[in-house]
Order: sequence, then structure tokens, then C-alpha cells
Amino acid sequence: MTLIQEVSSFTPQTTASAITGILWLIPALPIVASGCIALMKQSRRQAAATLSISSLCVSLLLSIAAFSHVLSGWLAGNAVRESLNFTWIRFGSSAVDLGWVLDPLSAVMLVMVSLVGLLIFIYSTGYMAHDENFTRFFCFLSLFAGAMLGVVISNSILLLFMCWELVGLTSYLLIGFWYHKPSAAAAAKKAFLTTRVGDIFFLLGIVWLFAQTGTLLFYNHGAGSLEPLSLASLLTQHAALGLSAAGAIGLLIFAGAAGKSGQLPLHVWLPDAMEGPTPVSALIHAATMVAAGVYLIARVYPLMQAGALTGGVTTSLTVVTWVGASTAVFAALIAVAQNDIKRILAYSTVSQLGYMMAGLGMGGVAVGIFHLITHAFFKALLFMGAGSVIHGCHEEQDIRHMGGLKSYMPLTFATYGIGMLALCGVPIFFSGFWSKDAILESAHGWSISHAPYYMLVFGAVLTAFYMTRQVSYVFFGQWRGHGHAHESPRVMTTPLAILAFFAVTLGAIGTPAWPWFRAFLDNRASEVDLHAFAEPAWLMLLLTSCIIVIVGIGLGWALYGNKSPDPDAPDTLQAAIPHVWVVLQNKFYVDELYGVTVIAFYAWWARVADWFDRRVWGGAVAAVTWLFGLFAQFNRFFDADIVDGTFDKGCEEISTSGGLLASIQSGAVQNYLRILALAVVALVLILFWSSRP
Amino acid sequence: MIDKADQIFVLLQHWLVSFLPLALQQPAAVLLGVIGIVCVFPAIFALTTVFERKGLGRIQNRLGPNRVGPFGFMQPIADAIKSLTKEDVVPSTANGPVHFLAPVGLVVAVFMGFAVLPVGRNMVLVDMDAGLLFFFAMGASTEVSVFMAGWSSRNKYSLLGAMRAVAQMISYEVVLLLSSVAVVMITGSLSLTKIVEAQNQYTGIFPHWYIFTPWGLAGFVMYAIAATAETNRSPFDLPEGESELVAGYHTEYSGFKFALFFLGEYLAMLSISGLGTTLFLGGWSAPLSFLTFMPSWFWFFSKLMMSIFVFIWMRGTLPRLRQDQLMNFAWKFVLPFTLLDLFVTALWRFMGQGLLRWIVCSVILLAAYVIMGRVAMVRKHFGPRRYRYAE
Amino acid sequence: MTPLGGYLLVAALMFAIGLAGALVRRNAIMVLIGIELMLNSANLNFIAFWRYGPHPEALTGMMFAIFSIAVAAAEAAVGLGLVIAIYRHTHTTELDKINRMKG
Amino acid sequence: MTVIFYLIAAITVAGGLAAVLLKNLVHCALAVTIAFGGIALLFLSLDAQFAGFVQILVYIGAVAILIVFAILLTRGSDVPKDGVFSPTWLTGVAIASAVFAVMGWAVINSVNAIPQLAAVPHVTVHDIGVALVGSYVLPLEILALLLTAATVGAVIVAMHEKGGSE
Repeated sequence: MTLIQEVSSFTPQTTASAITGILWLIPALPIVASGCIALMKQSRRQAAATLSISSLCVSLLLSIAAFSHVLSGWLAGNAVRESLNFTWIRFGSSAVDLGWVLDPLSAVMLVMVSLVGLLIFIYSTGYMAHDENFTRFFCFLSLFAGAMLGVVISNSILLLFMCWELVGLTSYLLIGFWYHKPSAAAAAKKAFLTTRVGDIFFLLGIVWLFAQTGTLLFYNHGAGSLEPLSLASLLTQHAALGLSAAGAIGLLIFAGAAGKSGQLPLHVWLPDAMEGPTPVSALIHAATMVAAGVYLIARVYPLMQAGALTGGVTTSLTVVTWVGASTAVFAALIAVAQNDIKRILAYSTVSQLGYMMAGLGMGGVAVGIFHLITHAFFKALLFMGAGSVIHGCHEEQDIRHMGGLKSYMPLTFATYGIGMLALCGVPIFFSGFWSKDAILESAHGWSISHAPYYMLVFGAVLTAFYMTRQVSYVFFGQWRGHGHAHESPRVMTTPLAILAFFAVTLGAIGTPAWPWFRAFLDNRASEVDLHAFAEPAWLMLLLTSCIIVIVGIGLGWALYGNKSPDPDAPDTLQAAIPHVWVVLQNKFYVDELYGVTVIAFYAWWARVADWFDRRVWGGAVAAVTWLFGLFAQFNRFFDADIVDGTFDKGCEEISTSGGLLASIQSGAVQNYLRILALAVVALVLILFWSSRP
Repeated sequence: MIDKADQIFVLLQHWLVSFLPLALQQPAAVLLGVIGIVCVFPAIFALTTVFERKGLGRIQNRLGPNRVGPFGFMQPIADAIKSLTKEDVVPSTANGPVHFLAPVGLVVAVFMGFAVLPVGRNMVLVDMDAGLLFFFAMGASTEVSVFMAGWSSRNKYSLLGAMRAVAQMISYEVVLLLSSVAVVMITGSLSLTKIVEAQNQYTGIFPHWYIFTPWGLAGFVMYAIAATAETNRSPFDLPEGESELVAGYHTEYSGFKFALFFLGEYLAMLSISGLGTTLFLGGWSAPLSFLTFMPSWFWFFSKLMMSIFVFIWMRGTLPRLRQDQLMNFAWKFVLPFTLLDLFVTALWRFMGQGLLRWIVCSVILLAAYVIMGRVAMVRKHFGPRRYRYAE
Repeated sequence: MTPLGGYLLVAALMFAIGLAGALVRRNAIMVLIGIELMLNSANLNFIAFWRYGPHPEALTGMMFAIFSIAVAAAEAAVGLGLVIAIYRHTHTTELDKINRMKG
Repeated sequence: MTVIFYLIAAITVAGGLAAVLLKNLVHCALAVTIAFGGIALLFLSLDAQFAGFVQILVYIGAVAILIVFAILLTRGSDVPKDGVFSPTWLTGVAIASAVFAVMGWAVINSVNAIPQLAAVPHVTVHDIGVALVGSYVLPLEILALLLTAATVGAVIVAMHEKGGSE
């Protein structure tokens, strides 16, 4: 914990400002919009889109205001960390506190999420224009945006968890948006259940944290769980395997993050999630939700880092690093052998998330988050470009049935190309280079092992390779599909152009010469130092990067540059190394492995439970039922023969006497009138008789 | 001199009566009045028929009657002679007594109505306290005659015509009564002479006629619509829509009985116009204060003839309504609007003098007119007639 | 006999005629006509008593008659509506055939 | 007890009798109209102008027409084959005459005991109006409600049942 104070050379400022007071509006607006849309008629498409886009627009403006507030504080030399907390439930002496926090991390994420979200919303109006459930789509999308923004600003791990689950729910709903497709429904279920595995660990971590520190808040004027006081007490508690409580909790939380971010054992859901509409893939499964895991680790970084020795290495961070690095290589390998345009991108996302995790583990918050931000933009760009391609090729997703699209879809091609180059990490000009560079740099300097460095370098080569393969398949060569490809409408290409702009320029905030992003997140002052470019270590890295890119792209172009026009021709690599190819194409048989282990175990367990339910509990219930039946038989006898018998007899008597009286009612009204008239006569007579003197 | 001219008929009556012994003077005066009415209004009726035929002729771009007498003005006399000399055909299955009584009852009831109409200053046969009520009671009695005529003819056209006529008359009688009630509310009297006197005042040169107030204008329009329907005149002449019902309830009448129906209808038109004149147009009062030198009866009959002219004009201009349109119009537009007019009249009565009541009353009525018009036009049954052509 | 007696006797006669009509006719509408006649004779009584009674300025009898006329109008409307409704169900207006509502 | 009274009374009673005795229902309705008119004339002869005119307006103008409509709507103008009088008409007549006998006897016995004012009461329409909205305002309002309810009720009762179960 001393480390934090060393890093924060600025004095922390914790008083809440006006913008923090209304920070809750940022997630609340899209959620309210979603509620309103849910109540709308299905046919009010225009209104639904307008409502969700305008609400997110306001959220974006508020986010920018929050960001500029933090920025101005930083420029004035203050570490802005403003939180606003309140008690939700109070039981006994403890309380469940919720709250939100505004610090550089959340400010940056707010702007990113709402900006990318807004662009994708706009893009969706074009992409989903012909969908009959347009309104429902925007309802879910708004709910997702609100929940994601809630994850970003929450200052309470419980509130974060709620929003986290809400994000998971909307992810489920949106993956299964076309629920009439069995594959989409299955993918939705898979995503939901797989992430749930991680979430259980996450929940355990939360409970443990609450039990240890007595607070759910991250920052609470020194009393929060991420503040030195609690961290110190966490370090003194020892869990099993030589871990401190802080380390164990960190690992549990990382398990949750791994579920959401598709890290190695739990990555299987993410490629399947591509069954959802492409804007969903872009927003949720590339830019924001899957990055939530990375963000979570960044948020609880003090916990992960607590008790670090020199070099900032702890057990939990080491685990994060290894998992991240292996995911990066593993997913990149699978991506090489995929044919679905979105699946390639999905595995690429998994791989890049591994980079982020590794960056967090080795380089700190800023390194991971920097890659997160740049990746969000260019991956959203790639997904939306892929959506545009799919849209233009009449819902065709197999890259073997595309080709030569660069002349049909020039705008999409240009932007996609920028995204691809950014992802490959082409030096200097693209943001991906700077952020990946930072990760490689920190991996190079990692004190534990050099293996992650080489793994990441290999991953980068693979990345450049499979992206080149994909682009060659899709945009070069000859058209191999059916029908006629066409460019997408402006409402779809305009967001692409905006994202492409960011994919190029965002790198400027994190160059070694002027690393203000890092400084901003770490609350340090930054200064321009052009000499950083001349440092030999950095030049080495630049060289490495160049080699990586040249090798990857060159290999890809050499193998796929002149693709034959036959869509059914075997892949070049498949022809070269068929056995490896089969393994890669089947994703290392992870799904099948789960099928024979985890799922088989569950099936067996379900059968056992079923048997138990039927035989043991069922028998007990049947016995009780029989007893009650006996009692009911007795009751019926008592009721029907004793109680009802007397009542029925009485009713019969009343009915008989009523029948006698009813015979007077002949139904002939004139009879009644006659009786009435006679009565009048009688009355008059009586009156006169009695009044006689 | 002016007074003499004004009261010339009254003085004539007094002079004639003065020859008789005192005990007989009052019945004789009444008799004279009755004779006056029985002579004057049928004469106007005769004149009206010529005017109507000539006027319709002008409207339809033809000449109209022009053979009998100068410019065809002797036509009614010829018609009368023809009617009297024609054979009186009674259908064999007809219900004799009822068939005979129907036209008589109609004409009697219509003539009764004139008894309370003030046709000039001091020129009213019976100055009854409940004159307006009497008028409407007599008007209501005509419906029975119409029904009798239609039913006794044993003819489907007649019966349908009679049923239509009765239904229409009952529906619009409500409106007629309610629009008159507005006047009663302001005047505070059912006596027609009092109603005229209340309007016989001038501000500057302008008279205090009720038609010159927002509620009065609205009431008058409603009254005019209802009166047109009540007298079965075009565009509400469905009961005798000749294209569907030959001639409605008097299909089976000929000769003098038919003439009586004809007379009855026109007299009803005259009497209802006379009542409208009395209620809204100031009766026998002069339209501008400096015109009072003209005799009062001149003004009454001028206004009466103006109303008749409007009747003829409407007949020549407007197409006939359909039965359901007619009923919808009565119950869904005219009646609610008249009720609103009553409310506005009450407002007018209690808001006191000043500009405010003009503005408030006008705005309410105008808004109601616009809104109800819009709503009504949206309704299918009610809007403009849509024609369906054979395919 | 006094004038009042004359009116009262006429009223009684009309009442008896109305009653007879209501009793002897088979048609429901005729029964209603009989009832209207009875109501009218009652009104005649009210007016006669008002005219010759001790306090004509109090208008009691007159008011009674006027209200009675109004109520009778309502009664006629509802009664005839009922007759038409019954006719629609049973296709008859003869009362001795409409006797389903009996014990 | 003038000639006019006897004349009007005769017309009224004749109308009433005709209404009860005639076979054709429409004739009955027209006869009852005459009876109504006679009653109205009796009102007028009792110096009750307002009531008389209201009687004409309501009974002749509305009730008679309603009755006629009802007769035509129920095809009542055809004379039924099995007679218009109920089989028990004799008891009906007997009861009616008993009622008349009792009432006539009561009238004759008591009418001389009642003090009578011969003076014509001076009552104008204005007085009636003031009384209606003055001391009788509550009955008036209730009557308005009753009439509204009756109108609505009559319409609903006589309305065609759309898609009925018949």
C-alpha cells in the first residue's frame, strides 16, 4: 500500500463536485429510455431509435463533461477521485452501501463506452432497419448501454456486480435476439451459463471481501476496501496455498473477469455469441462488455497489487499474466483456421483480451486500459465493417463465398483496412501499434519470465497473418459469392469512418514520447520527451514490431494473395498441414472436451438427482398424499351425509312450500290487476264503513 | 295618422262590432278575428304557391306558370277550381272515417296555431298567457292527422311516408321547443305579445331583436332547421320523397282533400315562419328605429314573406337528405347544440351587461360548432353523402 | 250536483273505463292505453280539486297533475319499449300468451 | 254545470269507451287520442290553461304517437281471429263496474260536504314557473332524472340486440 502513495504523486481529492452528483444520470438515462421503449408499440420504430440514441447522446455529453472535469483537475495537479455513496439496506450494525466514483479510469471508460455505443446505435438503425423486432432490439441495446455505464461508474462492488449481471442478461437477450434460430438460442444459453461459472467465483470473492473488510465500497474516504487500511488488513489474513486473503480474493475476482472477458478456460461462449446481430457483436462482444473483465481487474488493481514486492509482481498478477498470454496465443491460433468472418474476429477479440490481461498483469492499469481503449475502437470498426460486408453480401458470413469486395464496397474496404492494420499493429501510424507496443515493452521487462514476451510476439505474428488472410479472402481476388454485392447505406458507413479516424489517431495519447494517458491514469504529471523515441530499447521494439508485421502480413499475402476463384477449393494451409489444420479448425476440441467432461458430469448428476427426486422424495410425497386422501374421504362422508343431509332436507321443505305459494303467481298480469282492483273496492268500502258515524 | 294606419284593422273591427248589442260584441269580435285569419292566410298561401312555382322556375332556369291571368298570377284560382271539381277518390280498402277526418284535423290544428300569433300591434286573436305552449300543442296535434292520413289509406307508400313524417316531426319538435325555450328564458314569459314587446326596443337605431345576440342567432339557426323539418320542406321532405314514396302520406288523396293537405302544409309553413319571426326577428317591430312610421302589420308580413322566400330558396338549392342522415342530424348535432344554446342563454342571462358576455357566449357557441362539425364529419353516417355507382 | 261532483264523476267513469280496458283486453298495448286513461282521470281529479279546493294559489293539485303528466310520459315510453321488446322475443303482444314468468 | 261541460264530458267518455271497445287497435289509439283531447278540454274548462296545453302537447303529441308506433311495430293493427277480449272479460267488466260504483257512491256521498270556491283562481304561467323552480324544484330535478333514465331505458329495451342469441 505504500506503493500506491508512491505512484500517486498528487494529493487525492475526494470531495464530490457537481458533475459527480449527477453522474448517476449517465447510466440512468439509457435504462429509462429502455423502459420507455419496452412500453412502446412494436411499430414505433422511429420513436424507439430516436429515444435510445438521444438518451445515449445525453449520456455521452455528460461523460465528456465528467471527463473534462477529471482532466482539468489533473491538469491543475489534483488526483481526482470523487465518490458519492449512500446506504441501500441497513441490517444490524452493517449496511449495504452503494455509490459511484469518478476517477480517471472511470472517466476514460465512460467516454469510450458512450462514444462507441452511440456510433453503434446509429449504425444499428441502418443494420436492423428491416428487422421486425427493431423496437425490442433498441430496448435491449439501451438497457445494455445503461448497465455497462453502470459497471463503469460504480463505486460499490455490489452495484458493480448488479450491473455486471444486468450486462450479462442483456448479452443473453441480444445473442438470442433471433431466438427462432436454434443456434442463436443455444449460443445465448451457452454464453449465459459459461459466464455464470466465472460469476460464481466472483460472487464468492465479493462475499469474502465483504466479510473481511466490512464494506462493499471501493473508495470511501479511507474506509473503502481498496484503500490502504483495508488492504493492510487483507494482507495479514492468510488463505490456503500461501496466498494472502487479498491474493485469494483477487484470484476469485479474476475468475469472474475471465468468464466475462473470455479468458482461456471460459472462452468458449464468445465465438458462439456471434450468432447475435452484428452491432451486438461490435458493441458487446468486442468493444465494451468483454472488456468489462479487463476493466474489473483494473478497478480492483490495488487489491491485486497489494503486498507486491519489488517490480510490482504478486501471485494473482502472475496468474493474470499467464492466463492472458496463453489466451492470446491460443485464440490467435484458432483464428487462423476459421472461415466465418465474424468468428475470426471473435477469436481475434479473445486473443486481444488476452493481450489486455497480460498487459494488466505485467505493465499495470494504464497499459491494459490503453489497449482496451484502442482495441475497442478498431475492433468495433472491424465488426461493423464485417457487418457492412455481411449486409452487402446478403447475409453471407463465409469468407470463402466473398472476394473482390474492394471494388464493390470501397468505403467499407478502406475503413476495414484501417481497422485491420491497427489490429496488426503496423508501426507509427496506427493506434494498435502503440498500445500493443506498450504491452510488449512491459512483457520484455517482466522480472519473472520471458516466456510471455515470446508468446505475445508469436501471437502478434499470428494476428497479422490471420487478418491478412481474412482481408485477402474478403476484399481481394474475385467475387465468389451469389448475387450482387453492394455498398451499405450512409448511416452505416459514417460510423465506420468516425471509428476509423479514432483507430488511427488514438495512438497519439500513449506514445513513449508523450505518455500522458499512462500519466493520467496513474495520476502523474506528464511531459513531452521526444528523446524517448531515440532510446535503444524502444527502437529495438519498433524493429521487432516491424518484423512481426512484415512477417505476418507477408506470409498471409504470400499464401492467400492470389486465391483461386473456386469457393470450395481447400485452404492453402489446409493443403500444407492438414492435421494441424483440423485441430485448429475444431478449436482444439475444447467444446468437445467440455462435452465429455463437464457436460457429461452434469448430465449424470441430473440423472442422479432425477432418480432421487422420483424415488425417494416422490415416495415420501406419495405417502403423505395418500394419508391426506384418507382424511379427505372421511371428511367427505361427514360433509355429504351428515351436514348436507340435514341442510338438503330443510331446503326441500322450503322449496315445497315455495312451490305452493308460486302457484298463485299465474304469470297473467291481468289477474294481478283484477285482484288489485278488487282490493281497491274493498279498501274504499272499509274506509266508508269505518268512517260512518 | 301613423297610428291610424297602424291600427287600421283594429279600428275596423271595433267599428264593425259597435253596431251590435253589447252582449254580442265580444263573440262578434272574435268571429271577425277568425274570419280575418281564415281569409288572409289562405290568400297568402295562394300567393305563395305562385311565388314558389315561379321562384323554383327561375332557379331551375325555366319560366314557371305564366298562362293563367297576368304573369300567371291567377294560377291558384284555377288550381282551386280544379281541386274542387275533381272526383274525390277513396280507395276501397281505405278506412273511411279516418281517411276523411285526417285532412280536416290537419287544417283545423294548423289554423288554431294562428290564434296566438301577434300579426301587428294589438293584432292578436287570443292574447294567451301560455301562447307559445298553445302554439306547440296545436303543432303537435298535426302529427296525429298525418298518421291518420297515412294509415287509413291502406297503402304502403302512404304508411311509410306517414311513419317517416311522424318520426321526423317528433324528432325536430324537440329542437323547435328547446330553441324557443331560450327566448322564453330571456323574456320570462310564454306570451307571444310579451315576447314581441321585449324586442320592440331600440339602441340608437338598432332593434333589440334576439337574432342579434349570439344565443339568439344560434337558436334561430336551429329553429330554422327544425322548422324546415317540421313542415316537411326540402331538404327534409323525405316523407313525400316522390322518387321513393310517390307522394308520401297523401298519395291516396285527391280532389279537395288533397287541396286541404296542400293548404295545411303551407299554412303550417306560414305559421311556423310567423312564430320564428315573433320569437327571433322582433315580430311586428320595425327593423330600424326610424322605420317605425310604417304600420306594424306591414313589417310582420314582410318578415313572413322573407322567411317564405328563404324556404323556397332552400327548396330550389339543397338536395334531399337520407332518412338516417336526417335522424342522426337531429339527435346528434342539432339537439346537443340546442341544449348548449340553452346553457349559453342562461350564461347570457346571468352575466350581466357588458362586452364580456358577448365574447364568452360567442366563443362557446363557435367552438362547439366547429368541434361538433369536425366530429360529425368524421362519422361515417353523418358526413357528406358518398355516392356508389353501379360497377 | 256541484261542478266539482260532476268532474269527479267523469273522472271516476274514465277510471272505470280505463280499468275495464286494462282488464278485458288481451293486447298489452291496450292495457297500457287503459292505464293511461286511468292516469288521466286521476289528473282530472287533481285539477278539479285544485280548481275548487280551498287554496288554489298553492298550486298543489296543478303541480301534481303536471308531474303526473311527465311521469306518465316516461311510463308510456318505457312501457311501450317493453312491449316492443317482448314482441320481438315472443312474436305476440297478447298477455294471456305471455305467462312464462310464473311459479 | 254548463252545456259545454256536458258536451266535453260526453266526448271524453265516448272516446274512452271507444278506445276500450273498438276492435282495431289503431282505431282504439285514435279514440284514446280523442279521450285525451277531451280531458285537455276539461282542464281548460277548469281554468287550468297550462295543464291543458301540456296535456295536449304530451298526450296527443307524444304518447298517442308512441302508442301508434308501438301498434304498428308489433303488427297490432290486424284484428286477431280469436277476438280482442280476454275469455274472462265478464269478470273484468264486473270488477270495473264495482270500482265505478264504489267511487261514484263515495263521490256522491261526500262531495257536498267539501267546501267549494267558485271564484276563478288567478294563476298565471309565471306563478307556475316560479312554483316549479321554487318550492317544487326538488321534484322537478328528480323528474328530469327520471325522464333521462326513462329515455335511455326505453331506447335500450327496444334496441335491436346485435348478434343476440335468439
